[in-house]
Amino acid sequence: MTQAIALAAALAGFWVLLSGYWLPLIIILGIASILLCVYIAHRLDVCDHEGHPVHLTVPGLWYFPWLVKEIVVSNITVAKAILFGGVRPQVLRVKASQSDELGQTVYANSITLTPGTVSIDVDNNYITVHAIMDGTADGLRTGEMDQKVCKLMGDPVSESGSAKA
Amino acid sequence: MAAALDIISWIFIVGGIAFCLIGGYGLIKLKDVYARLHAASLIDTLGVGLILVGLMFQAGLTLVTAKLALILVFIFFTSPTATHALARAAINHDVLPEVDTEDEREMVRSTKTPSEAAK
Amino acid sequence: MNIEIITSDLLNVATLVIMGITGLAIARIRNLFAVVMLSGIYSLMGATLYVILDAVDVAFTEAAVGAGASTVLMIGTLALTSDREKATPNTRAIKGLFVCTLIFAALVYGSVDMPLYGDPAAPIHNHVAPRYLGESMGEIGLPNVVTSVLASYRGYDTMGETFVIFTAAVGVLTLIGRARRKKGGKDGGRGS
Amino acid sequence: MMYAAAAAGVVVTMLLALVRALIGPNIYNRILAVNVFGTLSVMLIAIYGFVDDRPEFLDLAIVYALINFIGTIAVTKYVTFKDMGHGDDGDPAGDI
Repeated sequence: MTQAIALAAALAGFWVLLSGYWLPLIIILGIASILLCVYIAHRLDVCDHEGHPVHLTVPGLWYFPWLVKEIVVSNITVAKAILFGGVRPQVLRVKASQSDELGQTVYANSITLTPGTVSIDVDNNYITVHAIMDGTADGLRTGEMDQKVCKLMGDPVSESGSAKA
Repeated sequence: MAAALDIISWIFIVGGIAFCLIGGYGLIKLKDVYARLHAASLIDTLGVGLILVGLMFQAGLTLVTAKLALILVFIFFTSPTATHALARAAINHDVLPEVDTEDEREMVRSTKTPSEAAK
Repeated sequence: MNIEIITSDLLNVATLVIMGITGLAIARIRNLFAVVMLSGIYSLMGATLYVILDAVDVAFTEAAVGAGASTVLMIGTLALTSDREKATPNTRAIKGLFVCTLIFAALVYGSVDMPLYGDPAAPIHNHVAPRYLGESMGEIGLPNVVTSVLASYRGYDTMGETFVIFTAAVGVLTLIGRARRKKGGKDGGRGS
Repeated sequence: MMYAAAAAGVVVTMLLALVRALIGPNIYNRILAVNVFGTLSVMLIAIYGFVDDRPEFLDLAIVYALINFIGTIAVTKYVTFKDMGHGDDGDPAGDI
């Protein structure tokens, strides 16, 4: 139910953002389409804690700035590698110690969003990653991002290093 | 104040353009499709991000800034999914990344989905 | 001339150049997957050009149908057929070139009579357009003029168009869906 | 002036992506190039809105961003499974 309300609120915000009008006719049309969308989402069963993770909003405030910092740093690393050489493609497998699929998806997407690493497969709590050079791969081998995502999801953080291969 | 905002916004936009161009150069220069994925993600993250933030500084606190932020959020959430889907599609069709060791090649092969591997 | 106009003009030229390169490549490349991908690029560029020419509603349609839906449909078609183009004999190419040149010349001849771009005295700006622009807000109550023209002034027309497009979409989906269905009858996939 | 420079940078990057789409060599390179090209079109339209001082074109840019994503996913899905949504029977791979 929380998720449905959050979805409706997000859709309402989107509507206001795109229209910017406050005429009665337009507002009624807007409310009707929002209700229709929420109903369809409910019928499709996508309105759950995976499809609309509102519970991550507050922890996300800590996670996203860190992720943006990572993205900036690895952008510069990869840009240097493209311009001045140093490209050494490699494949590695890292442990995803999150307890559920949502956490692993967040982790895999964070890996892909960071330039220099692309997650190419998620299987049995391990993520196969293609990295373009040593610098970006080493960042994953230490398992720092893994633990950050665990913290975001509220999972217990394991202290052991998480790299394999 | 306005001049300072202007300068900041131009620094962002020029930075974004620089990352776009480097990413585009990487698309041409790098050796295989997996390496090029990284060049493309240069464009998708900082290239787009810096340009949009620069435009936000130009627009000030208006509806336009909110829309730019919305585009930024969309691209940030969708681009990793698209990249991952592309990598998966390539691997399932036996386009394997150029890597140094046989170990790594085996690791890639083992990620193929069962139905495709059986064919 | 101010900088905005020069920039717009240069963007016009740049988009046209990219579209030209893409078009030539589409004509020359034999790999049909590549052709489909390039036609996606062509549509995106065309849509950008429509934005620059101020035809925002057409740009919406071009982006959604040209770059989105038709790419997917063409890839679907390729999966049912082959992705190599058969070589055509050269004589036909010359005939085709002749026909294309003729049509091109006729179109250019036709465009000589057209009013200048943005000319306020052009007939199209003096018929129903002033009424749409001036009174549609009071008559219909929608802030977007294009929407009130499509959905209200020409409502029946639009309804007919929508039926035609819907029927076409259903037809295409039926064709693609049936040909790929497994013998078991029920599809085990999870849907997209 | 700077908007013009920004637009020029985006157009040059578009040309680079177009070259990648032209030389291939395989379908994945081309899909990647088209994806990048779509992202760049979004940027070009956003910048053009500022050039022309009518940022309401951003609505269009939002729609492009979404279409580009859906298009890429649909094409990769199709190339992977040669099949629109109907996976093989109980195919565990249908989850992209």
